[in-house]
Amino acid sequence: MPETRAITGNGAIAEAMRQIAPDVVAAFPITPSTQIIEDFAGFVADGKVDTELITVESEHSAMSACIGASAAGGRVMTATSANGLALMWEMLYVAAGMRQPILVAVVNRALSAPINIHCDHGDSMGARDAGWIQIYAENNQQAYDNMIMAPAIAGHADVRLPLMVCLDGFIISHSIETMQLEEDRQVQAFIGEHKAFHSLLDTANPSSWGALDLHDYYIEHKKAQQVAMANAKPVIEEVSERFGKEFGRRYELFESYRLDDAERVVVAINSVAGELKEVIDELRDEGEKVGLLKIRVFRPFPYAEIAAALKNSKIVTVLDRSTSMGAYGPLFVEICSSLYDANPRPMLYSRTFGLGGRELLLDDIRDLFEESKRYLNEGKIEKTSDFLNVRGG
Amino acid sequence: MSKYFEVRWHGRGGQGTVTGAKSLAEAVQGTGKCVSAFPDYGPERRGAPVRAFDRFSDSRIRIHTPVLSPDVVMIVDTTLIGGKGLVEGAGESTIFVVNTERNAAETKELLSLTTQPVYTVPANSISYRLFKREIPNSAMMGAFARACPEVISLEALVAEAEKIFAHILAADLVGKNIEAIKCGYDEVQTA
Amino acid sequence: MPKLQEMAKKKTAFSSGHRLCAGCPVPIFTKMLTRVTDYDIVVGSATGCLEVASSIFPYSAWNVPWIHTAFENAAATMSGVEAMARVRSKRNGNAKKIKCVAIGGDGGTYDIGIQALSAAMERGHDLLYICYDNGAYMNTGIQRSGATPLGAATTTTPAGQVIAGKQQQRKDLSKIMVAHHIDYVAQASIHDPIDLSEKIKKGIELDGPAFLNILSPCVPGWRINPDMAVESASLAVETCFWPLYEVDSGDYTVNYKPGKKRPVSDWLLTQGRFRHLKDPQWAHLIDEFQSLIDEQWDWLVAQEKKA
Amino acid sequence: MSEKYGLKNWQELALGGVITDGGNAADYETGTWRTWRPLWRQESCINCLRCWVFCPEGAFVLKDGKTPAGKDRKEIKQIDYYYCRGCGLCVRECPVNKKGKKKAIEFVREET
Repeated sequence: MPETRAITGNGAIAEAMRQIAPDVVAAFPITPSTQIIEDFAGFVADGKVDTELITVESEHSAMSACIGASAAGGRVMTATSANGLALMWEMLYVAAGMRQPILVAVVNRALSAPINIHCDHGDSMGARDAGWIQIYAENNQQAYDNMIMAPAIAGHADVRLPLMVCLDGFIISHSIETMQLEEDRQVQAFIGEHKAFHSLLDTANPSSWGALDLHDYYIEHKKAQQVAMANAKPVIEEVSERFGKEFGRRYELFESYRLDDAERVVVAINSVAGELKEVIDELRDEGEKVGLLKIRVFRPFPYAEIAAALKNSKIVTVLDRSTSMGAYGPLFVEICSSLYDANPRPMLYSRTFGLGGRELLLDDIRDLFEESKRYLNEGKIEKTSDFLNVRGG
Repeated sequence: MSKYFEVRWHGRGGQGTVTGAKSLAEAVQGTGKCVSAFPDYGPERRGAPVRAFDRFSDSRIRIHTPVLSPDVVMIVDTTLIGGKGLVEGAGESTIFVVNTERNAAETKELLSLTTQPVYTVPANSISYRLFKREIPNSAMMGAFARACPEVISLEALVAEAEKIFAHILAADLVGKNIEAIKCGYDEVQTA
Repeated sequence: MPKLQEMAKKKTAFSSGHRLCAGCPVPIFTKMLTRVTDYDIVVGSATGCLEVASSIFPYSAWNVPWIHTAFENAAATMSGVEAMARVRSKRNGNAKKIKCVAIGGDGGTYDIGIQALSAAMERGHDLLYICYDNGAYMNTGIQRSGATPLGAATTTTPAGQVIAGKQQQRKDLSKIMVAHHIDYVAQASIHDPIDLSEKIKKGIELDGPAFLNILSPCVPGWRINPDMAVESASLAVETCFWPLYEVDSGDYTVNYKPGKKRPVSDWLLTQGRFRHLKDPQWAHLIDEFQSLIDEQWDWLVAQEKKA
Repeated sequence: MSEKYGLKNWQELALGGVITDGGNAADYETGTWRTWRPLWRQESCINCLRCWVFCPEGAFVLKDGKTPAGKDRKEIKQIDYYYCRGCGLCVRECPVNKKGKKKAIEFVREET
């Protein structure tokens, strides 16, 4: 029987890992993702899951061991945050280039310096070009659901790419929320068998992994990777649909919340969507045509689908929870790209919020919608890009 | 207050305040409500003031922001009184549940409260009696049930707590914690 | 015991057609990997000469399953492979046991890879780590490493007017590995194929972590002729710069003791990288080098006596 | 371009840059690097296999043979010049050569 439980986001991810029952997990603790591996180590110690847990000495080695185990034919997972993900950086590209469907729970946290343990998306956004599928979650339920869908997406024959399930540090990872945990048997049936290819343990057919690839082949391998990423889009839709049929919770590449007739739209990622929905409902009650487009899949980025979803919008506010120094926020850049060909093209501007865990309260969100109303009425955007809730303006 | 019933806990690192908020949420969850619970995380360690929050609702809880206008304030350590933020955002009918040996009227005065109902419970002495040490959580939960029966009844709290504690505690401690909940409930004074 | 005749009957792990430098002695040991044992093996390489030259896409010289992921992590990558091999054994008791071998140069082992190596050994993976020590980052064009000997000229420690090559003595990685209390640590040299093959066999076949440090002269890096690698390695052993020894469950055995220890200058001055030491102003460096070797050799022999 | 060099299109490559036929470097000719050529003399060879074990190219080809006492053994058959890079290690390390009277492996300049 599915079980309704109040459980932390990290706890939910650990439960998903137990149900997926990977062959190998290699991990190193880092706040706020640590509890995932602690809980999972408990499952291993209690014999609830038959996984080889490698407690490595760094995240670089965690990802390296994951790649080794995956190339040896295993289903492989890990979890990390912020500086840990940064230490994996080199190996993220290797995992993707080697087409290993490794699964990572990224509990989003700000990167140093100054050091900070709280949520922003600087870690996973920095890894957006590493060749990993990135799926984001608004709450504990979505983080769990995304993780359950992850093996089927990453391991799909047309895809074969590593995948990050991203959830907000502390806000989601450490909050207990009411959610539904599905039955082990049903989850395992949904996930299906892991299919390895050219396993290193197939000593009768020796394969060589990680060869030196020069100008005569490198770009062909990169093209194949880009095509696999494009293939991931319909596969994510297909797996999400199957998930909806199986478990009753439906997901798309992004969530459209009261968007159809919305004139003023906010585009955002992860937990802040909850607060946005709350305020949007209030404003709708007051007759305001406001809506939300919440990104779920950031890589591959659904450009055309987003353009279609925003076709009736008049002004779009993009909320980035990370910043690209010397450039616009990563989400804003993608939304601009999506809307370049739109006719008419909505007014567009960018707001960066929440770096290092700075709160964005419901009143702040009301102010945000006030601002977009003013811009729309005046037909002019005052500041294309700005930080929210920062002292000194 | 809107559709969310919100609780704010004030305690010190090491007193089990965060666990108290989480256990209460789990118990309320067991009655069929949607819940969320989360602490205010910082680098603080044992002894530093900490806050934790609960939200209860009949429908899905979407927001993650800290509780600014609490329906209930749980004060686990009275040495925090006079410090920052204990009465912040409290409305006229915000309930205060305080772990103290003082009587309720005195406590109300200490907190400079007027209209707000105050429930006191000697959770530390209950804890000493039962555990020979200071773990006031369970008694505080009992006091919560006394103060807010519309959120959770004593019977429901006891039934849910038994299940929750069975996962994390040895059998004898489960019994003692249930006893602590009941004592907390029984020994409440009001003003 | 793997004599040459017995090894000759078995297939090699490492094919011809690789693109290592002419005269590079590294294949002496890579060709042996499957000739010394009946186990199936999987090999992982750190980035380096061997990795690059053995796997230029679409060609691979590896007749056994092989993986390279990066420079600093051969031990970590193979930890994952080894864990997966254990999963396979757990699921299928009849599956043929697979042994794991990681290989790195001194750059990937002494320096950038030491963290991953140390941790993999501490975790106790069933893994033989082989370092082929040629005393510098040869793959990128001869930059100094933690294994570069005192006084050696490299492109980052050139022999100049006022500084004569590397100013520090090399670190003793084998000793560091002994401190991990693993079952087997050994030093071997490419010039002694019998001793070398026995050590590879032991390292592969024991159940648990093992470390083998192989002296492997580099033709361009040592500035020697392409036919000199074996002779140069032999001189390193005769001068006791590179003692052949093994530490088996903590017990030291010195596998070769030269009848008469030759002066280190016999080895140094046959290599272009030490040519500047012939200048009388640097004579004291040779003396310093000699006393370091004497001290370390005496220490080693004393360890054996203790056992 | 692909036709000219016989290179494969991206669709034809194995996933992740894996080389599925390990050991295929044996197709690659390194003999073109050679400027000096070792010449193996069967009549002087004592079949110690030192050239075989040291040869970095694996260029010494073996065959089945017998010892003078009639025991099975592996013997040198020939040098495979498809691979031999002419480093001269075999020439220098040959124990027959080291004795100096006659040579089991001679070293000669490649003709231009």
